Amino acid sequence: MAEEIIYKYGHIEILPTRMQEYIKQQEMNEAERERIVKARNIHLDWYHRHFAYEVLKPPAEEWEPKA
Amino acid sequence: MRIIVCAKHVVDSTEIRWDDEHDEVVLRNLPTKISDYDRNALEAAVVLKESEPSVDLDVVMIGGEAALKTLKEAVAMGADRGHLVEGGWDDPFDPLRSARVLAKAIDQLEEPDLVMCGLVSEDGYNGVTGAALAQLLDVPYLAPVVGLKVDEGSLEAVLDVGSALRTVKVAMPCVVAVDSAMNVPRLPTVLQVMKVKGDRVAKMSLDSLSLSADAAELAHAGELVGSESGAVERRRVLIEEAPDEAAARLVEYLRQEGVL
Amino acid sequence: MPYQLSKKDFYAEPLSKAKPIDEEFVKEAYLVFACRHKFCRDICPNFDITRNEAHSSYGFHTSILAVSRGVGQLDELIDNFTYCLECGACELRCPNTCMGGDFYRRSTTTVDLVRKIRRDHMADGGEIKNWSAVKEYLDEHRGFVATQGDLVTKWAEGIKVAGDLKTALFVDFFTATQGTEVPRLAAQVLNKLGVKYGIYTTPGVTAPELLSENDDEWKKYAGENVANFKKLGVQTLVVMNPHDYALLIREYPKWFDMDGIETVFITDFILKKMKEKGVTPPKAIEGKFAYHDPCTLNTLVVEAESPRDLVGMVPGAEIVDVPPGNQWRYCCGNGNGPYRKLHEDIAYRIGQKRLRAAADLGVDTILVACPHCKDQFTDVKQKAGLPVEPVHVIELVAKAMGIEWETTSPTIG
Amino acid sequence: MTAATSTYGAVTDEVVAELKRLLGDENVLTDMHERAMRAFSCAPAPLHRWKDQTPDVVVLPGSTEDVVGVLKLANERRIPVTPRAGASGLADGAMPLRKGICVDIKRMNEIFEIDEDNMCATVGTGINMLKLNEVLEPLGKIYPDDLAGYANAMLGGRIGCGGWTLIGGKFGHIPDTVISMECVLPDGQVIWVGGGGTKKIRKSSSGYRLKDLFMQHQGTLCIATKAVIELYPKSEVEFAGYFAFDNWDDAYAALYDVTTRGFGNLSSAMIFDDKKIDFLRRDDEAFIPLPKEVKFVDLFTMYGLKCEVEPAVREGFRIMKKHGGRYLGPEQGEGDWASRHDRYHLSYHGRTPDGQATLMSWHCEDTAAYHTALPILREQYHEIVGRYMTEYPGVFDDWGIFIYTSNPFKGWGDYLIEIDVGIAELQYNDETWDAWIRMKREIAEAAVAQECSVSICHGSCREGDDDVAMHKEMKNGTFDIMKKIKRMIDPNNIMNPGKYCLDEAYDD
Repeated sequence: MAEEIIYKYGHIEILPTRMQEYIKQQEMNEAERERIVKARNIHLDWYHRHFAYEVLKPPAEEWEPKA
Repeated sequence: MRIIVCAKHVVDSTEIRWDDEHDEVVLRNLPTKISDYDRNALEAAVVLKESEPSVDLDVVMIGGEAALKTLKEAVAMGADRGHLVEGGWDDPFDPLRSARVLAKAIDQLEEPDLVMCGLVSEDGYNGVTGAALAQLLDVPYLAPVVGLKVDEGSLEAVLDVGSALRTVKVAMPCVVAVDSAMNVPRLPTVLQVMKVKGDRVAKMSLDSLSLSADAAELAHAGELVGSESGAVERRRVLIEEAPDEAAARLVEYLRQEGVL
Repeated sequence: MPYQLSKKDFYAEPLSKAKPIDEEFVKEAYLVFACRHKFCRDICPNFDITRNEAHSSYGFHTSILAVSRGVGQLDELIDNFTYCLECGACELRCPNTCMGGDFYRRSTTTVDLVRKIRRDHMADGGEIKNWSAVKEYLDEHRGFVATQGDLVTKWAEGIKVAGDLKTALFVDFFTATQGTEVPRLAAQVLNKLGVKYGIYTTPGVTAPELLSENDDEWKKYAGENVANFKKLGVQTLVVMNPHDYALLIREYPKWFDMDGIETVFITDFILKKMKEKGVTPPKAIEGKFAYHDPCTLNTLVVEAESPRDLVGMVPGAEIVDVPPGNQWRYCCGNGNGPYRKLHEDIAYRIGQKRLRAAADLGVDTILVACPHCKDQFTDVKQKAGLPVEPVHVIELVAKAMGIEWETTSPTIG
Repeated sequence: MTAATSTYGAVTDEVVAELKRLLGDENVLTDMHERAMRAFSCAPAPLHRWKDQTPDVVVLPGSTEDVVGVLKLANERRIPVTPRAGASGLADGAMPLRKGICVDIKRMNEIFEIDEDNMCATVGTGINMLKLNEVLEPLGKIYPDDLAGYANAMLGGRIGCGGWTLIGGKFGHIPDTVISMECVLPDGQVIWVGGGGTKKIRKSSSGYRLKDLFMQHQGTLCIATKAVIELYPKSEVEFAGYFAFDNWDDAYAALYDVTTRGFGNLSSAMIFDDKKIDFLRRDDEAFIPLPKEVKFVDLFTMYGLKCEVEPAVREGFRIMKKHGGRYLGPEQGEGDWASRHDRYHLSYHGRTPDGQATLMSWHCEDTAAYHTALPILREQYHEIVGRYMTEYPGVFDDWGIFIYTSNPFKGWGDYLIEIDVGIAELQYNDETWDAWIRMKREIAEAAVAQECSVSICHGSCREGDDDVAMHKEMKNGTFDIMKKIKRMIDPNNIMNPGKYCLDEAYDD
């Protein structure tokens, strides 16, 4: 089951119709979503630094960085 | 030169609290540490060692398993090694008994030129251990020491006798009790303490000192029959005046109370 | 910055020992229980000391779920709900928030939960151990409300306040009476920068403690504030105490329309003005400092940059930084509510651990951005004899701006 | 009457008073919520039977001496004891099946010694790995026990279940990274087991190798109180490469090639199968989008010195591309890999048959399998779970399969294969719980039929698994010896009774 999702303000979200019956969404605005994404990035960066000093980039011939 | 610092393992007195529910002083599970005054002694010894790297510095401590961490902290401050005399009793408040054990422990180690300790202990506050130790070791005793200088087998100590500073010179070996005014002890980092390896701290049993917990010389001087929280009276005085006048009133009041 | 909003309507319905736990709430409790990985546990500064997992977001939610399954009674749990600093680290670290909160539009709200359980318990006739100390504190603030005009401007005596309330300094009673140096110095820094501002004089009882006791009363004060902001034409609200800031950002928008009012934390505001006016503090303060992220800025609103950046403006000053992600694990021990009044002994140990960590960085001064952190650290430092002096970021900046201010920091002083 | 069936001693007021005397009032917890909280560990559990496995009392020992006191008392009174560390294990090790005393060791989290010269540390078993590594960070050292519960699991539990780590291909797993440990036996005897009779020696030829006996026992033999653990230099670089494949055969062949190539830096290699990718597409796209055409994904990770890893990564790319793998880019590698501890625990992942989000708990059935068994087990596991999904719609959900390297220090040979099942745990009743046990048993039996082991990382002491593991997998004498050892060390069957079918040790 690969689900349809919605893109909004640069965020990806579950289709609200999937959260109608058993478990419901709460009121949440754009600022709150920004806070969550920011916290996630802080957290993931932290994890990378935790296990090794540097995350190696793929070999240049294998991957063109997006402009 | 060899220095032995005697450091006491005590509970952190800032964390002792009265448990209203069970009506008791809670001493369990309190963080433990080196008695603050002994940290001054240790600091003074480490400073001597820093100026003269040939100084060999040992720390002796009495206590159970929990004292190991405290002893490691003492070593982390800059001692070469620590010796833990495994006590075998609970009551830490008998200075004569402590002195007898420490004297026996020091006998077992290579003879020191200088034995140092804090002027008093943070928990017992007797101020007796150092003097008793000097007597048992049959060496001179100097206290309260606020300055130290070592010179070719003799020691020059500055003693703070309240209204005056006196400088005294004695031949070593001797025992000095350090006043807290002498220095600000260094704080080893948590990591430095953890990095003190097990082989730098050795355990000594009472048996190995030809002592046992129930030997006559270690008999209880007295028995603890109770403790209660010391009453602290707080007064609230509210001064409601314009700032300038209030400040003057406050100063006057503090003078009256003998605070200023 | 637009306001944050993370509101669950079913929180409004009180829980009571007299009735079964509502199914919505059972699911709410289950959502944290079901993770079972308890990422909320080891990040909790309280758990770090007590090592009792009941005192964690996992513990709070699980105990409620247990009651819903017939194990124990709701009113037996209350003691557990005192072991929360309301720092928000657990709810941010919870995968339900951090990894999927934005996707599902539903996040873990432990701070709200703890406050709700406390007030529902008291509304149900229950008592909370040591709550009298909290009540006394709130009563003191209620008393201030009667005389507030005087108190909330007294700190500014001798300082020229020349502007109108378009830009309003929001100074609460705690800061106005116990953390006076922060608004005093901030106001003088703003004067030096040539920024015009007024002082908002009717903050009401802002203490987050009130949310654990009576949210209607809290809403009354907050509502009055919002009405006043609008009436007085406040456009920019410059907040001195991050406890207020977190409430203004997180709680106010749940109940009131904050459109048209920009809420800015003081460090952010000064930084912005310095940049706008191209001003760099003229006096160098050479030194290395630790910086403590207050939970109210870091975990609760995830704005950790401005105090750091402001320190960065001071020539010579350098932060030996512990990244904000690591600092999710720290609290000064005061917490963002009644914690220190309920658990003085644990608060002390948390503070000791934090200050000790700062000392291990080899600094003599820890910069803070919260008057409550400073208050707590000052106590802890004195009691524990640790060689690290707490200093507010604003004090450092004021000194660098040439404003005379005596500090006990060996480096800054 | 046998020891297994006779009545256990009750936790009376007198017992509680004695525990309080030993540990202090504040470390003996009798409130219902304190006990209820410690009824479960991490796996989907019978919530409808919560009361049946709530311990009678919880103790929080602070030292080896405290544990000795508690175990002596429990042994004397014949009271069941369940050790509890992080309680994030998926095999129910910390579930107190016979109630009694829960020994929660979280206070024993001291770091006693960091010995950089000999690259090891001595720690209390209540320590969490992430916290430990934060302390080690300034030294440039790391303890590489990297499990899904990295942020919350504790060393004692890791020893108890003989844990497995995500990067064990380079660093080894718990039996390799724990050098020695102090254990308290049920009669209060304290022993230290390691290489021979030493604490810091890794490999010795002295005597029986008892370290292995006191590891993976799930709390049925002792409580580990201290351990000496390996320190590694923190890696200069990490690399995680994700490659998309169109079909199983190519993904499987690429896994074989990359794991048998002989890399010294290969920390892990894995396959996400098609059902797993579908599952991840439900919502993990919130931060790691996967193109629609991706069916299977292979991952390899490398840690170590930059001068070693850089050329090795090139070789890894060559192997993956040879089998048709398409590199998914650094965002995928960085985002997914960094969130490896967190991303699977959202119970919103569950879906009802009509696509509604529902609350389901994550459960993994993990098997230790050799390479050639992987395709067979993959098909069988999906078939088993699919059958139960049809029979109990909305209760179970197939969350796909991971395959993972698991041989310590080398990529080949042994693999972990796990099928993850979403379970509507809140809706459990006796019937669905029973269905769940049957499903687990079928999965375990399928594994044993292929000469594989019931578990590689979580443990095989759960209801449903344990009888298959003990009676079928270990039928060639191993379980008989286990029973003899159990009875010898724990004559009163107080240590975590009910686990590993060890009650049978007391059937006279």
